[in-house]
Amino acid sequence: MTMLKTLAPYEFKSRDALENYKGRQLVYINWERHRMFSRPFVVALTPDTPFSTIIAQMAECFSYHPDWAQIDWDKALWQNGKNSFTPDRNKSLAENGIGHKDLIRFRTPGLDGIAGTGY
Amino acid sequence: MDMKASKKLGLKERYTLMTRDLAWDTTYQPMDKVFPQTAYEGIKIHDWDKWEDPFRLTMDAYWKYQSEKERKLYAILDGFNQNNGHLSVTDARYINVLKLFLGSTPPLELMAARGFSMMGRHMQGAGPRVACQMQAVDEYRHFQTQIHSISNYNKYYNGMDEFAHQQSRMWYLSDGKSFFDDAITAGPFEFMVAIGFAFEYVLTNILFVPFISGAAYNGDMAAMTVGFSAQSDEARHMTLGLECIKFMLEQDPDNLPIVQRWIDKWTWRGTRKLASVGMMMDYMLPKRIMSFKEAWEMYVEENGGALFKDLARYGITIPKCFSQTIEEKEHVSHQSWIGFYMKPQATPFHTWIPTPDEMDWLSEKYPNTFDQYYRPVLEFFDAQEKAGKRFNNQTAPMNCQVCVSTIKFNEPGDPMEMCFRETTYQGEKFHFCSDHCQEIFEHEPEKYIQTFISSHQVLQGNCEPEGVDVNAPDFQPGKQILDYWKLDKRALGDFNGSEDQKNFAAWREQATKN
Amino acid sequence: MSNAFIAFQKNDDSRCIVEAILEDNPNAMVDDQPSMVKIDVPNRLVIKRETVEEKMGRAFDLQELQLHLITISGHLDETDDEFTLSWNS
Amino acid sequence: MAIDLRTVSITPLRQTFGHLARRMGADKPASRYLEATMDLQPVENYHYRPTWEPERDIFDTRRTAITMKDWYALKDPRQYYYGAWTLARGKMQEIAEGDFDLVEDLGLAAAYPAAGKERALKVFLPLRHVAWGSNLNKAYVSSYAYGIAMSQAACYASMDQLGVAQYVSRLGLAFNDLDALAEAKTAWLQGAEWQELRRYMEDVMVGQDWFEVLIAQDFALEGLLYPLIYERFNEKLNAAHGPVFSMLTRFQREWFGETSKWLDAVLKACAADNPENKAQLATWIKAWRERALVALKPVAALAFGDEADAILEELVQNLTARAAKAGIAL
Repeated sequence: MTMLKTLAPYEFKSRDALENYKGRQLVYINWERHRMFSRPFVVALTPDTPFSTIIAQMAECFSYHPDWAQIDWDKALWQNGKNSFTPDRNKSLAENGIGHKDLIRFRTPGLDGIAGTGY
Repeated sequence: MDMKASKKLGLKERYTLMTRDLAWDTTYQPMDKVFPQTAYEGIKIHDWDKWEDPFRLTMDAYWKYQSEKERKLYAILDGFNQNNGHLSVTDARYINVLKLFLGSTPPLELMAARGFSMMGRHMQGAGPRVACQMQAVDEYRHFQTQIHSISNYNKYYNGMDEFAHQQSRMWYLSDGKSFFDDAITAGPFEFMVAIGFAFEYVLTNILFVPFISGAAYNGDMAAMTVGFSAQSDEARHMTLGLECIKFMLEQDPDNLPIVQRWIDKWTWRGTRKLASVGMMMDYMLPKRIMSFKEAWEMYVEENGGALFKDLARYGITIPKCFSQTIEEKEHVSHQSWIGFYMKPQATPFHTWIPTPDEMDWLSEKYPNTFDQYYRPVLEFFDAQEKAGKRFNNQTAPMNCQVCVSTIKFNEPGDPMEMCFRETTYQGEKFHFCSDHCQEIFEHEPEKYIQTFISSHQVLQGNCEPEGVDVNAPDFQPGKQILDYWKLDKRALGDFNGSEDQKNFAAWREQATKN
Repeated sequence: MSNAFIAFQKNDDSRCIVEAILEDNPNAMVDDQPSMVKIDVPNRLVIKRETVEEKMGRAFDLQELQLHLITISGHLDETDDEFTLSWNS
Repeated sequence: MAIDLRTVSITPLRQTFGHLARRMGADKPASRYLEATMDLQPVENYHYRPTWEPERDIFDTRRTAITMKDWYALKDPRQYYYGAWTLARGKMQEIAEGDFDLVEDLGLAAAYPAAGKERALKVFLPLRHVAWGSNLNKAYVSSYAYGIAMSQAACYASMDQLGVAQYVSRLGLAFNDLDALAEAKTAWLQGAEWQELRRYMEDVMVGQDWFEVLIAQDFALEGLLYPLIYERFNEKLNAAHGPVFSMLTRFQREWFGETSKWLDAVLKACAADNPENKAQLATWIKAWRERALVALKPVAALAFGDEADAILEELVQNLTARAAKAGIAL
């Protein structure tokens, strides 16, 4: 239950409500144990964007890391938030069950960053 | 001493006559209309007269001492500027500390001035009201002297010229902005706990004392003078915050859980806000006085520990986040520096990779973490830069919904894993950097769903320079973000190769030759 | 037991104040840092006007401490004659 | 390494901050007042709405009926930033201190004629509470005004009034020690002569529009009260009993002369911005001037007896002239 105390009615919409993105949605992407990139990145995409677009955006950013070229894509593990899932590259975000402000966590077992530091 | 008219009165009695004896309970207008903000937070006050005034400065003494301080301060500033004092700093990397400071600190002092002005109007008790007013006017002093001391640097170095414009726009300044916006939009008692107590008493030492000592150590007389001079007011402010906590706790036992929640919340919010101080101390000062970790131990763990042990008699316990901050002191400065290093095109200050000597210093100061987690990646960056491939992460960040830091901290207990937390409120997901921020959100979700997250606002088309048509068919949000920020291109990029670096070297050379 | 502390900018007046503190607080510990000096005393730190006046050779108002202070720790009590910082634990 | 940095002559990359160069229309050095004031208050991208006023933003122009194309047109002709203000006040307090010392050292207060003392305390000492209320009302202006130009000037004025309340109290202590303060407080709370003035102060305390509070407190009330007490009443006491009262109130006299220049400049700039402002200011001034007159009549009668009405009449005319000079016809 809220503990907010106010002197007058206090109701405001979320600043990041889906409707503010004019047909697009937010998606966050993180490459686990590659903290050189400091934090996940965010993109705004339409729900019918194919998942392959996300992979292309990942490549654009993450390929700076020497581990990127070493990835065994068959062993890669994906999570949407806390839940594991296996994305279909050719299907859309919506079809892959990816909603507004979902966090995609990408794991590459065996690759633990520069000198195994997690970076 | 300035109240000679009545020698037989002691300091306390004199001060009482000169402040609270002036007050009266209104009768033509009801007191709750004159002081409408007293009750709504649920804090119960039965007797305002129980307030103990910590410092007892009447205005004549205040003007006497403050004018003496100001006279000295501006004399030193003038001398420093006339003598090209900026060239006496250790090396030009140091100046980036000032850029970070100018962008992040005076705007917050300004908010403190506003906030304490409001407290100086709304605190019903005459004692706290006067103390808050005095702090308000002091805070004007602080942001103004800070700007005045850095003004001369702005004439010679890039990246400081648009701080006023950038204060509400730059992505990395929105954590500090949200900190003060949060406090000032709360009620008066929460503001006092937030700023007067958690920030001023528990945390500002870690910002100012090392900053000022660092400035002195690096030859910056201007910043040192201003910093020390501001700190001399700080002791007054700290006692006000502590007195306010004690007063609330002594007034009614029902106040304890409210105050405890605020202490938990604001100690954590302050800790997150100060993460960038760590990188300033460990990475940006060419000559270092002490590590962030050591400063944290001295000023927060020991001093804060003493404080909370003392407040235990009221039932106050150590803030929940304390153990996490102790774990994080080994990490945050490194994680922050990496976060900024990778954005050379998005800050008005330069970043760089520490020299080998400096890395050895970091190894020595951080024996548990630096070599194991951070040295290899920094050495990788260094090699890449030397090969002409300086790191530049062009993506937009994910931020915590509460503290608005980029989500870059590790899972407690596992420095290799990122820490993510999320919750759903009214059908929408919200993300946090930590359990503590999640808890703050869940206590008051109506407030935190409003957070202005810069990267999101860019994607909504809300961060465009004047004149951009967001409805044009070829509109691409964020394409002109440098213009929206008014970010001077000369201020961007690595320190190596920067105009600052070249100019400083050339000007120094001029000074050593005829 | 916790330490009460006080820190001053280094200058001629504060040198006298520090001397006075050392005289009146036998357990005081001095920590020298660039341009500042910090003094810790277990539990209770007192500054006595009389002792400071002796060191300075002139009249001294304890409120003049305002000019040189950098930071403090502990509950403050200030009278015409003594400036005290203490912890109750 | 001994290097003589003074000999280095280097050309600056820029003369001032970007926001000041844009405002001045050129990249040239800016005064410390401008650096400390202009365009510093946040104007956008606030995170949260206030829990104490959810319908407004943290900084919001809608907290007054006055509108301005540029809120920083309400500049302070004294160019007071904190340093300039506190240096000016430091000097004034030094003089005041000298005056209080002199009066004490020479036993001037003790030697002041009893009749003069009684009169002074009766008319003057309850004003310590008026100054205290003024401090509160000015704090309101500094809390909700838009733009640093206004908020800082109001903050300084608020602290000034705390100082005034303390100087008034000290005069009381000098003349009759603690009893004087207690009697004055009783008079303020219960004395018939003071109730209209107290009502006025309390009504201003619940004002919502910060600019109206400024008009009511600083222009209408103080614009009559200060000349009444610190000029007319002062002259009267001087003529009858010598200059001691005058010496011990010098701070207030100087303060009013100086602060009026600020307020008049603010009103002038505000009225010049648009005709609606001009009309609004006139409405407020007329309304509060009438009320201030009611509030001050009994006090004036206490001070001047039969002459009170004529004196007030003259002061009202002076106030009207001040408004006219600011471009506000009443």
